[in-house]
This record gives sequence, C-alpha cells and structure tokens, in this order.
Amino acid sequence: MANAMSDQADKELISRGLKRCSTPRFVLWMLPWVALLIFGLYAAGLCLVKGLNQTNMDNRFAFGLWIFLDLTVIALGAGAFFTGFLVYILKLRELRAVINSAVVIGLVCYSGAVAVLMVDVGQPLRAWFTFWYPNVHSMLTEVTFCITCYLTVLAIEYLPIVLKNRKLREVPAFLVFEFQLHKLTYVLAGVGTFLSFFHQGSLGGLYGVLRGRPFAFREGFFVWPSIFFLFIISAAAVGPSFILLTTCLVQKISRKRLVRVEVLRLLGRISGLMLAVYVLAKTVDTLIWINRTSPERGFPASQYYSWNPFGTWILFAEIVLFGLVPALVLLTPRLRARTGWLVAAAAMACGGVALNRFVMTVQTLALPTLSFDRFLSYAPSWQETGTFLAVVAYGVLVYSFSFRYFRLFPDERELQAAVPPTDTREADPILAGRY
Amino acid sequence: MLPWNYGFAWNTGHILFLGAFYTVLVIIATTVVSALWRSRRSLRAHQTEEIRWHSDFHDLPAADRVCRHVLTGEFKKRECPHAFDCRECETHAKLIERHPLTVIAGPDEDVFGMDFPLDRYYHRGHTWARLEDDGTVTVGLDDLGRRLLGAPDSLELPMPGDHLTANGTAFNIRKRGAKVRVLSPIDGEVLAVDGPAGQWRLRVKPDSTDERAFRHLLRGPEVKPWLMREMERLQLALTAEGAVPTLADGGEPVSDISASYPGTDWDAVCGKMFLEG
Amino acid sequence: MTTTRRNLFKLTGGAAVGAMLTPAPWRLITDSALWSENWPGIPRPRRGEVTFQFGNCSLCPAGCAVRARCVANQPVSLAGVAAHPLSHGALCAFGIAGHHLPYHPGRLKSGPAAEANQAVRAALGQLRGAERCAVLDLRPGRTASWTYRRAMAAIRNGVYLAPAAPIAINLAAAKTVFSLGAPLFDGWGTPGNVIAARDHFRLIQAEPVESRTAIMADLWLPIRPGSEEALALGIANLLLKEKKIAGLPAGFADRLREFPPTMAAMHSGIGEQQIAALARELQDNGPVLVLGENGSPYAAALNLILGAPGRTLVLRREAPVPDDWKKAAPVADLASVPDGSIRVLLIDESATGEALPWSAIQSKLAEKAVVVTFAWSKEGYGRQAAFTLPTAVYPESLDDIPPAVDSPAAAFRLSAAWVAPPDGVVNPADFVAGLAGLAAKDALQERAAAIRKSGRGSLFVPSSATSTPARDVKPDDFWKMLQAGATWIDDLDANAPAPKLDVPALPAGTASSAFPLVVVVTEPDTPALVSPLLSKVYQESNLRLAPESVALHPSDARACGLETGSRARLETDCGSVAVNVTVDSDVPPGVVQVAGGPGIRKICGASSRARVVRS
Amino acid sequence: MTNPNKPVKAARYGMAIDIDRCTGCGACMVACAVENNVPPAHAGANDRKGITWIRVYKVDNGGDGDGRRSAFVPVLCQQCGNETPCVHVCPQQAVDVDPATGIVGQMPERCLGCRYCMAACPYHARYFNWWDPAWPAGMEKTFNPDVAPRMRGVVEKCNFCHGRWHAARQQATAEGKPDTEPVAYLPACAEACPTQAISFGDLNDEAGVTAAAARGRDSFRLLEKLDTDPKIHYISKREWVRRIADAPRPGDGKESRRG
Repeated sequence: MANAMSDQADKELISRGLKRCSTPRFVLWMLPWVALLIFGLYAAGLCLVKGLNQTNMDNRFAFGLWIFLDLTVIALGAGAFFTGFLVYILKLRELRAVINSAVVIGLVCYSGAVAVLMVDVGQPLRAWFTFWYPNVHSMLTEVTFCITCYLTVLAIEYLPIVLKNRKLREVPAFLVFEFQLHKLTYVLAGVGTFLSFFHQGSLGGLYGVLRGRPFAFREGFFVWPSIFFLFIISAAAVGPSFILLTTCLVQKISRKRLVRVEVLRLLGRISGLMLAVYVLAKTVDTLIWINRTSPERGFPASQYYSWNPFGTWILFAEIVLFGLVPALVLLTPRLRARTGWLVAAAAMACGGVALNRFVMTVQTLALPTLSFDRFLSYAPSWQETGTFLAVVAYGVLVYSFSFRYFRLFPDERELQAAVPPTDTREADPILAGRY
Repeated sequence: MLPWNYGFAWNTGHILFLGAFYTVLVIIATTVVSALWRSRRSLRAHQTEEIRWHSDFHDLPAADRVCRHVLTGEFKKRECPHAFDCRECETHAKLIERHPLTVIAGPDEDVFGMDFPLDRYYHRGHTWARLEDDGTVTVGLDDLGRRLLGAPDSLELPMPGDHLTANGTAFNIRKRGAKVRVLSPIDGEVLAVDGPAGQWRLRVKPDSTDERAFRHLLRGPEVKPWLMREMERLQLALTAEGAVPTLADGGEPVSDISASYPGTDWDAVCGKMFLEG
Repeated sequence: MTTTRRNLFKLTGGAAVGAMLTPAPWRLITDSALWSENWPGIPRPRRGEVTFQFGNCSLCPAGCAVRARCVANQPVSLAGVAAHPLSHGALCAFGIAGHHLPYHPGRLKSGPAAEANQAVRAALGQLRGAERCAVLDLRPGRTASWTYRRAMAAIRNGVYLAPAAPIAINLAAAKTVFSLGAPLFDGWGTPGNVIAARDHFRLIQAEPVESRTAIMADLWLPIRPGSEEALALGIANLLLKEKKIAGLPAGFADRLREFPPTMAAMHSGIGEQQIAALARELQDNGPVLVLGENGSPYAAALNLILGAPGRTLVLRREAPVPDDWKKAAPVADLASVPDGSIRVLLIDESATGEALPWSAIQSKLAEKAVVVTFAWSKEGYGRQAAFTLPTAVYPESLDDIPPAVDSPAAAFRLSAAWVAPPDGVVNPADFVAGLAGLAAKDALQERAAAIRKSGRGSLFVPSSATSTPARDVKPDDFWKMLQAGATWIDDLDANAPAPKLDVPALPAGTASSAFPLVVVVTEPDTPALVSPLLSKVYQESNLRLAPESVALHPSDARACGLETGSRARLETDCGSVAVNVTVDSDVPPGVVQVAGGPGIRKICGASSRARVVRS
Repeated sequence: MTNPNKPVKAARYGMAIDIDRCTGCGACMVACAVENNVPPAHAGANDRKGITWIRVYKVDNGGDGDGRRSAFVPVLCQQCGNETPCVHVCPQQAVDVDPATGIVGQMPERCLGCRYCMAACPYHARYFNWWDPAWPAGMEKTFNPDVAPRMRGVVEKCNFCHGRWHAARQQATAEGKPDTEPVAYLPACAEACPTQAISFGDLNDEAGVTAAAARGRDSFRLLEKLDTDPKIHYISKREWVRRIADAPRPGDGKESRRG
C-alpha cells in the first residue's frame, strides 16, 4: 500500500508523457552502482587518511592513473562546452536535442575529475593556496582556476534542468527563476567556452612546458606550447563523439529513441571535422618535434620509441589508427549514415584522445632523462583504481537520476510516438530498466 | 591574488591573468544575481501565470504552436510569436483589418457531433468566453474539453474575487491520473461560480469589454478548422499513447472519451490537448 | 532612528562588506597557512645553546677524531677534525650518524646483571681441574683489555683470549700497494689516512668484483673468483726465481711448484705477460705493501718475499702502561685453548672488532658452561650466550681506542662520551674486575698518567688543532685534554727492529663442492648497531648492500631458485645465517657478494666458500 | 631573505664534484639527512619512494667483464639557473630562486603536494613525503634546530643546506659585514666528503677554487643541452664518464642493482 503510494509520488516527479521504469526497477538498477561508489569512497578514504603511500606512484612516477584519467575525462566532458558553444553562440538549434544531456555529462566529468584531484594532492587542505598565492606562470594554476570556474558554470547551467522538474516547477519561485536564468544561459555558454578553451589547452600545456622532459616539451608562441592548442582541438573533437556515444548507450539501455538520428549524424560530422583538423595539426607538430625541438635539446627522438613497450606503434596508433581513420569515417556521409560505423568511429575517436593523454602522462614519466637512470614501469594500486571507479559510479548515478526525473532529451516525447513501446516485462531488469 | 599577498606583482602576467579571472567571476556572479533579481521582480509583479504559460508554450512541439491564420489557411506555415496572445500581434491586426471575421448568426455549428455555438469566443486551450448583456463574461469548458475530462475526479475552481489572466490558469482538474490546468480565455475578476456539476461556469467581470480584449480568441469561421485540427491532434496523442484510433472514421466522440481508452496515459493526452506540454 | 531588525541586518551586512575592503580578513587567511604547517605528530627540534665538542669515534678500530655540534649539550651533527694527524678529517657514513645509536630501537637498555654476576661467581666457585674462566676481547690493546688480563691473572685458571694483533702498516712508506681483495677504500684501517696517503702510492687491486677499492685503484685485475692464491703464487714463482727466502711456511715450496705462471694465468684469468709485468713492477717499484684478507698466508708470503717487513710493515710499540699492571695474563689465541675446557666465558663485544664464528667458540666450552656477553644489542653472541648484559654505546661510553692497523706509532685517545648512558648498562671492565676483586675504575686515568710520565710522544689538541710534545703538557691537563678529545701519538723510534713476520700455515686447498660459491666481501664491517639513517644508502638508494644481505649473479640466483628480495640462508663451514638476496648482473658468476653485519661476519672468514639456500 | 632595495652583489653558489675522487661511501647522503632532519626510511620505502636529497648513483661504461669500469656520481638538486623547470610549474609559488644566492628554495609549508615539480625535474632530485615522517623514540633529540621537519604529502629537495647559509649570513652580520656581500659556508655533504670530492663555493667568485674547477677542461654538467644552466659541475679525467652528461642511449638499459 505504502509502496504503491510512494510509487505514485515518484511518478509525480517524472515529466508528463515520458515512459520510465517502475521505482523498484530503478532502485534495482542504482544498487550496484551505489555499492561501487561506496567501495571507491573507501579506497579514496584510505588515500586521504593514510596518505599517498597507498598508491603505487613514486618519486619517479609522480603522476599516475589519476592524472591520466582526469585528463581523459575532462577531454570527454568537453562536449558540454562545445555543444553549448554551437547551440547558443553559433545557433546550431538542432543540437538543442542533446544540450541538456551534454551539460549533465560535463558536470559529472568535471566534478569527478576535481574530486579525484583532491585525493591526488598530498595536502588537500591547502588546495586554496593555489588561489591565494597563484603562480600565474604555471599551467597548473591556469587549469585550477579555469576548471573551478567552469565547474561553477556547469552547476549553474544544470540548475534550470533541475528546476524544470514537473514537481519543482509548481513552486512559483523556481518556475520564475528557471525561466529568467534560462534566458541568460547564452552568457554562461559564452563564459564556459572561454574557460574551457583555456583549461583544455593548459592541460596540454602542463606537459608542453616541461623543459626538463624533452619527450613532452614543445615550442609554441607567447606562453603557450603547441600542445596547448592540440589539446583544445582534440577535446572539441572528442566532446561531440562522447555525447554521441553516451546518447546511443542510453538509447540502448533505456530502449527508447531519444534524439533524431540526424542529430547523431550531425554530432558525428562535427566531431569528424575537428578530428581531421586535429590529426593534421598533430602530424605537423610531431614532425617539428622530431626534427627540431627534441634534437636541439640533445634528445634524438628515435630513442623515445626504443624502450619497450612504447615502440613507434604507439605513435601510429595515436595519429593514424585512432585519429585519421575515425576522422575519415565520420566525414564520409555513406559510412556516417550507418549507425554501426558512426558509433564505432566515435568510440575510436574517444579512444584516440584517451591514448594521447596516456602517452603524455605515462610515457613522459616512464622515459629516462639521465643517461644512468632506467626506463620505469608503473601499475596502479587497487586504491587508485577504486578511487576512480567511485567517479564512474558517481557519474552513472547522477546521470541515471537526471535522466529519470529531468528532461534530458526534449525530443524524446515526440519520438516515442513513432516506435510502439516494447513490452519489457520479461526482459532482464537492468537492461530493460528504463531508469 | 590580492596586492598584499605573497608573490603578487604589478606585472603583465598578474594583471592579465588575475584580470581575466576576476572578470569571469564578475560575469558569472552578475548573471546569477540578475536572474535572481529579475525573478524577484516578476514574482512581485504577479507574472507567475504569464511566465508559466510562456514556458509551457516554449516547450510545445512546433506543430502545436501554429498561428491561427494557418488554421484558416491564410498562411502555409507560421509559428505564433506571441504565445497565442494576438492582442499585441500586428500581423493579426492587419489581417482582420483586411477581412474582418464576421460571425454569421445561425444554427449552431455541429462538429463531429459536438456542439460549438458561435455566440461565443473560443480559447485554444478549450475554454470559451461569452460576453453577457450585463457586461460580465461567462467562461466555461468547451464541449471537447468536457468530453476529454468527462466527470472530473477533482476540481479546483477559483474563489470569487480571484483575478484571472488570459492564458493563465483558470482552474485545475484531475481526471484518471491526468492533472491539467485549464487556461483562462480573458483577464478579469471572478464574480461567481455556478452551474450544475460538470456544467459549471465562471462569471467574470472582465478588465475591459473592448473588442481588443477578445481579439486573441477564436470565433465564427475559425472554430471549425481549429476543431478539425484539434481532433487530429487528439488522434495523434491517442496513437502516441498506444490507443487504437477510432475517430478517423468520423465516429462521434463519446461524452467521456477517457472511458473508451482505458490503456492510455490520460495525463499525456490531456496535457497535449490543454497545451500544457 | 529606531533599530528595527531590518536596520540591524543592514548594519551587519554593511560592516561585513566594509571589513572585506580592509586587509584584515585577507591577512587572517594568509596567516592560517602557517597553522597548516603544524602537521600532527611531527616532533619540533629543540632549541638551546650551540657548542662544539671533540672526541674520537669508537665505532670501529680506526677511531677517527670527531667534532660534534651540540645543542644544549646534545650532539646533533658530527664531522671530522680536519687537521688531525691520524684521521685527517675523514669520517665514514657510519661515524657521521653515530650520535643516533643511543636511540636505536634495537639497542639494549637493561639486562640481568645481578643474575649473571651470581651465576658466574657460582661457576667460578666450582671450577673443576683444568676448567678455565676466560675473557674473549674482540678489540684487544685497550685499557679495558689490560684490566681483563690483570683480572684473569688474579682469577684461578683465568685466560685472556683475543685475536692476534696484526703487524702495523706504514702506508706512507709504500710506493706500490698490491691488494688481493683487501677493502683498502672501504672500511680498511683509518679512511682518512688511506686517502691522505693515496697520492703517494700506486694501487693494484686484484679482485673478482669491481669493489669500491677496485674502482679507486690505478689498476684493477678482475681475477677469477677464489684465484687470489693462484695469482699470488704465480707472482711468487717469478720473484723467487733468483733469491731464496727464509721463513716461508712448510709446504709453500711444493704449492709454489703447482702454480707456475702459466697455471696462475689459467686460474686467475690474468694474462701471463701481465703477471710477469706485475711481478717486475712489484720488484722494481718498492717499497711494496701486499694486502690480503685478514690472515691470508699468500699476502704475508709476498710481503716477506718483497721485503716489506721493516719498511711498510713496522713494529709498533704499545702505549706505556703503569708498572703494577705488568703481572697480567698473557694474550692467548682461542685455538690454543683445549676443547671443552672453558667453564666461564665472558665476551666483550661492546667494542666491535674481528668476530669469531660461534662454532669455534662452542667447541671450547665445557658442559654447564656459563657464557656472559657484553653487547649493544642481542644480534651478536647474545643469541647463544646465557646472559646478555647491555653496555654503553657510542657516544656514551668512556673507553680508549687502540691504534688502527695503519698507524705505525702507538696512540692513546678516548672515545667520545657526550651522552649519559641509561641506568641499566654495565661496564664490562668493571664487571670482570669485580670478579677478581680488582679496582679498575680509574684505569684510563692511571694509564694516561703512565703515558705522560714516559714523556714520549706528542699530544694533538683538536680545539686548537695543534700538537705539543707530551712532556710540555701539565700532568693534570694531560688527562683533561684527553677527555676533551685530544690524541696522544707516540714518536716513531728510528732504530726499531723489523717486525718478525710469520706466515700463517697454508689452508688445505681444494674447495669442497658442497660450497660452490666464493664469498666476496664488498661492504665494510658494520658495527652491531647503525643509525636508522643508514637507510639512505641501504634502502632508499642501492648504493650499498644492506647488512645481512647478499648479492648473486642472475645465473647463480636462478640455480638457487632465488630472486631479488627473497629470504635465504647463507651457509659456510662455520655455520649459517639468514640473509636477504639481491640479484645483480654486476656480480660475476660463482660469487656470492656479502654485506657487513655481525651475523655474516662471524661465518665468513678469509676466502671462505659458501652456498645460498632458499628459506 | 634579502632586502630587495639594497644593491645586492648576487652570489651563484654551486659545486664542482670530482667524480674520480668519489669512493661511493655514502657519507654525503647520511650527512645530508642528519643536517636536514630527513626521516629514516619507512619500512615500505625503496629507492623510488625514499628521500635522499643527495643520491650517489653507480654508473658504468657499458662494458662487460674485464672491460667493465664503474664510477660513482652524486646527484643532488642541480640548482638550475635558467628558466628553472620546477619554479615555473609550481602552482602556488612554493618553489623560488633566491636572487641573492641563486639557490632554488622549496617551501614545504606552502607545498600542495601536486608533484608537478617532480615531473618537471629532469634530474629526479625532488622527493615526496609518501609517509608521515617517523623517528625512533628519543631520536628527535638529535634534530638540527635550524631546519624544520617536513610533514607528509609535501615535496622536498636539496637547498644547499639553507640553514647553514642562514647561520653564516647571521654571523657575517654579527661581525658587521655588509649583508650585500655573499657569505662563505659549506653544505653538509661537502663538509662530510672524506675525499673532498665536493667543492662548494660562489661561482661568481672567479678566483674561487670552485669556480676555477668548474671552468676546468674536464668539467661538465648533466644534460647541459636542456639549457637549464645547472650549478653543479662534475669533473672527470675519464672520457666515458664525461659522456654520462648526455641523454640516455637506448641499449644501455642494463638492469643493475645500483643507482
């Protein structure tokens, strides 16, 4: 009885006309993720209480899994700013269909990354020093400032999505505030673009400025090394791809059509375009680096790739296999039209950028700089992995919640008219769990 | 960070960097604050109803936002830029100037067996308004609206003395999980609520009885095309909710449509028909 | 105006905004940074008056001079004394952190002194027949050693056991030093002295591994493991072609015949011409000093052949002792004591020196023997002894340090005693003297007086870095200065006879296949306790092999089923000890490279062989 | 530290380390730890998680068997003088270069522990406190009062025994010397080296032995091509030793226990 009532109360929260699974099924879906979150929080707790000796990082591998994945996640989260930019600044109205979802993904990615960073530093209590005694010449300062600001922006952008919830909307104050805030979103989108532009770049700059690490060091102009711009382009390239992926994933899991397939293709096209630009720029940069930058600093570039397992294959994989190939696929209308190809290419693009972040982080640190030190290896400890899994679980939870109670995909209702809803009663609860 | 902090220097680096940072902070803050301030102002100005309607209208699918002159075929396609408030619409003004809508008094139009007398104005949210001789206005739910809701499970009517705004909520109705607000056709103050159950009416003292005050409402020749479109939308809504269409064959809608579609999400159907998105 | 709540809010709000415009709140935030410095559980350094004190390091027989920087009389850092005639300002890694030893977790602070005393006295009461009461002194030549000898003379069947003192070496006189794996630059003699003399001699190091000494050598001969004998004999062959030498041990000639240069070259892997050249160099470029591992007969033989005695090997007079000490027990060698005859054994390992394998000691013990050891930690003979009595550690104990092997002249200096020892510690000399009813409390001072009386030598005072003839120092100042870290150094007497160099008996050759690996010692003999900070060289870098650990060539490690970090037992014919294993391609095959540490040193004698067994 | 208003005769403290004299005894490493209150290793520490502001590496010529020759190279913070890599990356100015001494200073009390500077340093001369520092009971009595112990989670490194520099400066002032003149002092490692392989002094002082040694024919600096202008000069008569200054050559990656 009470159950039925709570079920009814729960239904009241779901926007009109959207099909969502029953409350128990939703809870069933959330449970494993909550468990994972708790485990991850325990791991992170260990690192915070006992110190970073819980990780497998060391003086030579000062950065590890966390930094690598943070960079990746933030690059993937770039969809939020880039889509926002396209919708509100370039007025690409078709993308309205995914903007809300993009904002949620962005929020999840950035907040998750920041949370992990807090565990990664040795003295989290002193995090505010960066704001108090900023070294304006440090790329990390730029990153910190921009990311915190942008996280605020994302939170504010997320607010209207929440306030539009059917129940909350009945409160006049919320209704009005949402309405007024929504009118100003373009300002936030603008600011977000500005901020993202800089921190995505400075994340690359982090490595580009390492004069002591010729593998990562790049020339550039003014204060920004070339990687700065490569990171911006690659992030912009992979952002839409990631939205495309997540949308398709949600469609699969929830067994619904959420956006028109044209929107997905558009995302793919934009992604492909940026990716092509990126691959070109990256190639030029690599050539300059191999032939000038690195040799000038006494390091023949050939030697970087003579330490197993980091052979030249990694360069090939990064630029051609996971760069050029998906770019071409996404730019070929005939292939783009095939969802399989579309999704595969998007996935490869994401993989490529992840690989790039991996190389910049791990290979940079693994390579010896002194003639008498050794090529080192590193494998994350379970605490490190666990901490990151917490972020994944957190992401899934926040997204699932938002998907159930907020309108992430405005077109969903119209689209559901087209497909007769499938009966999922006997289907596997998780798969069928349409949130 | 601040001039008296360690390591601060008045050099390009600091000025550029911190300048940019503070600018961003200011912009973000201003945005939020101004949003807050504006909402405070609109709350003060009792614009809640208006805003709710605008935000609903904004969320309606494009097909449901068409201009009334598309219904009558004067336009191929046009989206209403004024959220169905033709009172400030120049286009509408021009058009009715060119050929005014004349109401031919005669036998009441019969549409799909529903009665839509032409002695009154119709609101696109399925209410009607009739100007009485004593200068008051009677407001009621139109026939299709009544059939959609049948005998409501619950009903929230305004109190005498309440003020209604055009396109604002007139009353709320619950019916089989459907929870809809019915839009008021005109601005005015409620004088009385009377009439038998299901047949009730609101007697409203309009803010103005001037023709302009009714300009946004449908009348005479507009009613039929509009209703035909409404029936299409209803059909669409029903199919979307997985019901088998029965109206296509011109079969008359029964007095309580919901009863004949037990499987459907009535909330969704009514939401669509009463323009609540 | 009336104070409504609204006004109140306005007021506070305004105040807050106003405050923000003043530096005050920002300053507060800035200062809060300082609070985060006080991370919980981090001890704060003590403050106090900074003074400098001088003394001598008693961690090893070198006895280097030390200058301690003290805060409130607590030494906080140690350094050498630059102008010192013996140690020349050098201090090794162990000495530099010596002032941590009193706080070492493994250090003994109390022990069953009363019980031990009772047991010993009881045992002494019932000595049967020829049963002996023996003192084993690991660092002979100290004043404490004299006390032991006097006590043993006073006690029935008392014996004083100590390793034979090696002949003094005059490194300054050598023009060529030929070392058969002696760790000349890693814990041999007095480091400072070796370094000071380095520029005046040519160093030829014959050693299977590239030890620190090999790295510093002018010529490194990477000989095959265990082929020192072959190389030495090969050279001896060439040297002895023309002349005959008296004093070579029995069977030397026969062994010589087995190793003509060709054989030597074959065994050692050193080319025949190179051996010939080496022999020529040793002959022409004298005076020569040949160094081997302690008690190596081949090094001794070569020294004899090359006429080192009297030139690089010199006879050192002992520092004078009071005449009434003369009736003392003779210095006996453990081997000379019949098996099963020692009823009471008192071991003084408080001053580290050459360690004897327990197996050798055990065979000499009678049944129901009472063994008391005086030690810093349980790691030494404490494992086997019935009683382990804690002694003061450096820099707590006031003791004298006999001259090191490379000091041609006698010397008398006192170990630093800057820190008060804990109550539980026992002074071994007093304990033993007590058994004999001897008053030895002021032995050091008495001896100092005797030295001063002799009028020999000169006194080096570190605070002023000056040497003055001992006879010019007032007798009571003499003692005070010694306590303040001064060093008395005897004059070299010009007409001292050449020392009598007796070459030890040749070991029975033919290595048993039971011990396939040749032991190579590449780390200095570490004291029983070392500062925890030595982790910098053992653990936080791989500069040195940690105590009680061994290094093997990958192939040997594989053969024993061992990899880096695995625990194993190192076994020699003298016993076995648990060790950590490191695999290192720098170690030649067939070699087990062993580190210092009391355990290992007891079982790894000169050119011994071993096997490593997984445990 | 120094009053910026006064015209300061800037010093450039540096070292000339004679590799041919280094016996690899490790005295410098221990002396450094003693001087700077560096804690003993945690049980779990190894050569990659430990703290040794100065670390002696064993290097070799890559030969095998008889051809093999080795040497010891003490590596400490190279006190880079040009675009010091670690200074530019620190997000909160916990690292700085003192214009008066050229010493690269690390402020543990401001360090966030982001370890970006460690990634930036090509000489691996920076160390992170992975554990809470711990000393055996009573050992804190032997702390050097001039140096504050660091807490867990911060980076630390060689600062040419800044405590000693400070003491020397104070003494100079007490003796009435102008505080614009560089002072002479000796870091713990240089003082402790039994073979005097480490020569320390002001490189700006042309006449000084250190500067002279640094100018010498056989002197070289590690990774000079990186253009970070390190102030640690190494000296060796052996050609193969001088080659360790270059970038690593693949194939030399021998798995040696040393270093």
